[in-house]
Amino acid sequence: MQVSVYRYNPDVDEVPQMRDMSVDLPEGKDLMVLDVLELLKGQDPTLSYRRSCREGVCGSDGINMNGKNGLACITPVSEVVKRGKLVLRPLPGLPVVRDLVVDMTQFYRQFEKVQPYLINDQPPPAQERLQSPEQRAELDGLYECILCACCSTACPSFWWNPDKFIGPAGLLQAYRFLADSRDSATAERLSKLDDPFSVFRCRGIMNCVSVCPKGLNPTRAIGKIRSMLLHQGT
Amino acid sequence: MALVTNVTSLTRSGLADFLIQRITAVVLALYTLCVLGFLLVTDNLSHAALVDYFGSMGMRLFSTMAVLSTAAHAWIGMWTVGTDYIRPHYFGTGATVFRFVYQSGCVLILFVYVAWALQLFWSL
Amino acid sequence: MEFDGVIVGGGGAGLRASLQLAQSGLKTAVISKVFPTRSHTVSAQGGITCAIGSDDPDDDWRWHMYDTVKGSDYIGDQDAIEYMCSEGPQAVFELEHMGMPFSRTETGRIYQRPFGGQSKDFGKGGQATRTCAAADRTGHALLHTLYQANLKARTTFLNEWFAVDLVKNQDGVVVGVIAIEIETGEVVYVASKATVLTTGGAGRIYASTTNALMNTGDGIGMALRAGLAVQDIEMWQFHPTGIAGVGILVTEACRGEGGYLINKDGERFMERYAPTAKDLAGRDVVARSMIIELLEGRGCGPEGDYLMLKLDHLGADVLNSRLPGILELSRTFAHVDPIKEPIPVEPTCHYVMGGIPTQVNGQALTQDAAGNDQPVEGLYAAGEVACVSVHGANRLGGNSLLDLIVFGRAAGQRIEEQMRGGVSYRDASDSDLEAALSRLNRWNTSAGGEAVADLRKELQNTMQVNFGVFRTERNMREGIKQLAELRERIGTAHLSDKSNAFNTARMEALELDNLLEVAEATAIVAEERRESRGAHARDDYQERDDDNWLCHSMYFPADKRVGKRSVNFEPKTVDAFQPMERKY
Amino acid sequence: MKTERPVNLSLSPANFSWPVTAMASIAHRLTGMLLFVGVGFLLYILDMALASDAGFADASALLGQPLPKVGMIAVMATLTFHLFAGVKHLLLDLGIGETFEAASRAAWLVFGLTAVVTVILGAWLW
Repeated sequence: MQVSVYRYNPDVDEVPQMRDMSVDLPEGKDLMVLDVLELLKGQDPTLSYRRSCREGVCGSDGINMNGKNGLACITPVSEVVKRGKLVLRPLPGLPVVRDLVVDMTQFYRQFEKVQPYLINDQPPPAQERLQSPEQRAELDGLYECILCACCSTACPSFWWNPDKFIGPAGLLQAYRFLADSRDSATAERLSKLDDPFSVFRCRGIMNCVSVCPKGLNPTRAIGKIRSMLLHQGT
Repeated sequence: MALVTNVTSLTRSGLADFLIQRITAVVLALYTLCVLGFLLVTDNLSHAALVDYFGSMGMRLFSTMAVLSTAAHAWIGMWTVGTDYIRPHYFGTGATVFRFVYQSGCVLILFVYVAWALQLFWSL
Repeated sequence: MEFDGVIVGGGGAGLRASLQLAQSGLKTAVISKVFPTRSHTVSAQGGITCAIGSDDPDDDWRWHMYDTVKGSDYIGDQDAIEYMCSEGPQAVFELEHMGMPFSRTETGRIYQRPFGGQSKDFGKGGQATRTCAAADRTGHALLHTLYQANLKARTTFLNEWFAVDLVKNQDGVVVGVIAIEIETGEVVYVASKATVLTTGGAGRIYASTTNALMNTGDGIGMALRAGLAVQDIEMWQFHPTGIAGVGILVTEACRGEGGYLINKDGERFMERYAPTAKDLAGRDVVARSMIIELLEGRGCGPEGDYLMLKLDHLGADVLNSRLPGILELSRTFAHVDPIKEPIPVEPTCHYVMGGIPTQVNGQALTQDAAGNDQPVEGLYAAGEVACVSVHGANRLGGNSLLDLIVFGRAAGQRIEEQMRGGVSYRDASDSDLEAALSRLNRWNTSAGGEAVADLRKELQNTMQVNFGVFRTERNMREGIKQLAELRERIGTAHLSDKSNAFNTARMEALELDNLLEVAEATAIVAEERRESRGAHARDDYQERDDDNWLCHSMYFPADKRVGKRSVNFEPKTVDAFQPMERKY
Repeated sequence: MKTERPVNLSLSPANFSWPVTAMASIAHRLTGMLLFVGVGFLLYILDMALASDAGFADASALLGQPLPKVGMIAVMATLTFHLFAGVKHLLLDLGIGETFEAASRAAWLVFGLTAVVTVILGAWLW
């Protein structure tokens, strides 16, 4: 199979380029894209990418495969390859450190902006804070985020304003805490989000939903934040 | 304290801009349907029929609303477009200047539209 | 760069330790070779075992302690187990207060599920339900919560920094680490008053493992190269249910929720091996039973090389709400839908019970010539890299996450206490730094030799073949010989890419050194321990030998010698549990 | 080492797969910008037609010519799309059609309806 890989090593390359490599796939077995990367690295140890758990929970190996962002370790080759060719690029919109490795500083900074931790100024009880299964169910579809950045780097609003628009991943986390019955900083959290960029740059185009490897829906979360802002603001 | 501030958005509040854009959208949608409906159902469209239609007090007020809605709606939209694409990444250090020129241009054109339309509808 | 406390490893134990230090106002840094939420704790699924009494208000941490001692096959230190089980509830409630999204019971308390090896009333009251869970993503929920809490506490993170080696000065005091900032390739000496190793496990010494690709035993490797001893390193847990062929973990919670294993005849074979606990016997017991089934020809599939985990009888609702992650993983990696059909599984390397010996407070230990415990000044360890030892010869499911938070916290508290007493930075001489840099320099100047990937593969196969679920003298001798050869070859292997920016080839070379250290220590001690205990099962010595081996093993790297260290039978508040035959 | 890092942002459909929901959104923006100009055109025609009988005749004549007629149809098509896409947006704001599947269907529907309405309006104007 032909694989076209985005290559850039700042030590030697002036500009990035797509380089063709070829790899023999074992018969009758549908490899994951990460397996292909490992085969390629066997041929050329200088190829760089992040990976770790190889089962889709650590969020290291988000890359762009034939145009679509996803996790290399849980994406079967057959699902993305087009006309016998696999095209691998780094996640769009973030500065490339080397090959498929992007600098995620901006992404993490947006995550940190939403105060992604529980705030509750009441002294904690001796045991756990109680939460009904229904209240807990509000967190489903939110807490599972693995911060792989597939969504935010598929989002044009994040490409254009990565410093101002929080992006789908950060907003999903923002809502994860807004929705938590144990969090008491709702008003404070909302007031920080009521500017023309942080939340409202979302145009509902749903690239985030279409690529999320965990099947989460940031667009819905953003909608919920907007309605909370609306309720607070009117 | 908001995470991001920007002085050239319409209201500086994301929520207010958002709401204004939605409300004006509804006004404009209704206005479009009204006018289009009139044009479609009127068999022999004439100058007199047009003046009659747009000259009524109700339509004058509705048109005024639509004109102002257009200005607000378009400003928010065009401002968003400008702050999306006119970035240092593409326009270098001149981006701010260029964005200022672009925004001023938008304001000027919208002002012309509003003045023109108001004069048009209220002089009938 | 100088810090009061440097934590090497950003998983559960590391982040719990750093949180403790950061909250106390000490200058704290976490060095992690991946962004912290990508640490392997994130893959833990089933839960965190702890007697918080939510399922059964009468539950008692002493029962949990009894189970853990029994599960350890009696070489878990009872003072440490006592500490873990009694401190556990507080540590779990703290997690909840930080915002961890536990699943809930109808009354709003933390949801608990049954896990293997759990009992009520010291084994007399039947199966207990003691494992606190956030669906089947407990590790993910826990790790993210701890990272979030660290953001709140403003811990300094050196993310994507790779720790190369400990810096030890002439007095034998650990005074920091040499680390590489992966993004730039810059090599930095990070000086610290206290260095905490929380680098996790080393499952990648085996060809088939549930562990992440980065679980290469970096901390154990660093300790061994620094001349420190490791304890019980022969004790490797094979998880009964890794997805056949790929080794992806399928949590024990599947069996806790009512799933069970079947052979090719559809028989629930665990009823024969463990009549009472059945599929919820200790992991070592279940894994061995599975291998016996396979060896006796009752395996499934054309090759008869795996067994099946049946879940479909639980119904779609239970599976969707309690085991959603397992549904995803099975569909992706085994191409089966557990709602309709069973999952093909096989025992897979999962966890190392052994590691760097420590006191209950996390302080690293070694032995002097006379066999007395000696603290290693400046060095602490917690989590899988450490051997405190609460797991002994076999870890119970759900006890690893508890281990992380209880002993991560303990190490933090201990360091806090010591810093308050006043500790100053201690110098490292140029030659100390040189020593810590030597192997990095070796790789950076290598001009030819074999490729890292090939050698790694060979090492993993050697371990897989010779040090699996069942071990025999002949194979282990062969394995030790092969590892000795591999040491020679790795010593002259080639790093072809010497560039600076995000050089993953260099990381893999450095990791290979660590794999080798862990593998060789495992092999030598495994051969020496002439008995079967817990996860260490020998064909040639099938019985437990309490007369000679009711003790920890100690491996001394300088002369590759195996020594012994006594097990603690002196808990503070309860009577010690005496060794008995272990039946489930 | 260089401090200026490259960015992978080659957005042609060959290098980045755009879901139909994104296409609809981009088209919404594009039609909005076109309408910014189109409003001027509409005002111009309306101004002419409202001025006098003669003006009305002039306007009718102007729209009788092929180029302005095509221009008018284009403005109508643009307006139609912007309107339908706007309605879709409002529904999304109300929490309707938040799943990717529903949003995809809605996007296709907007494109389809626009085509149909454009054909009808075009036939009428012609």
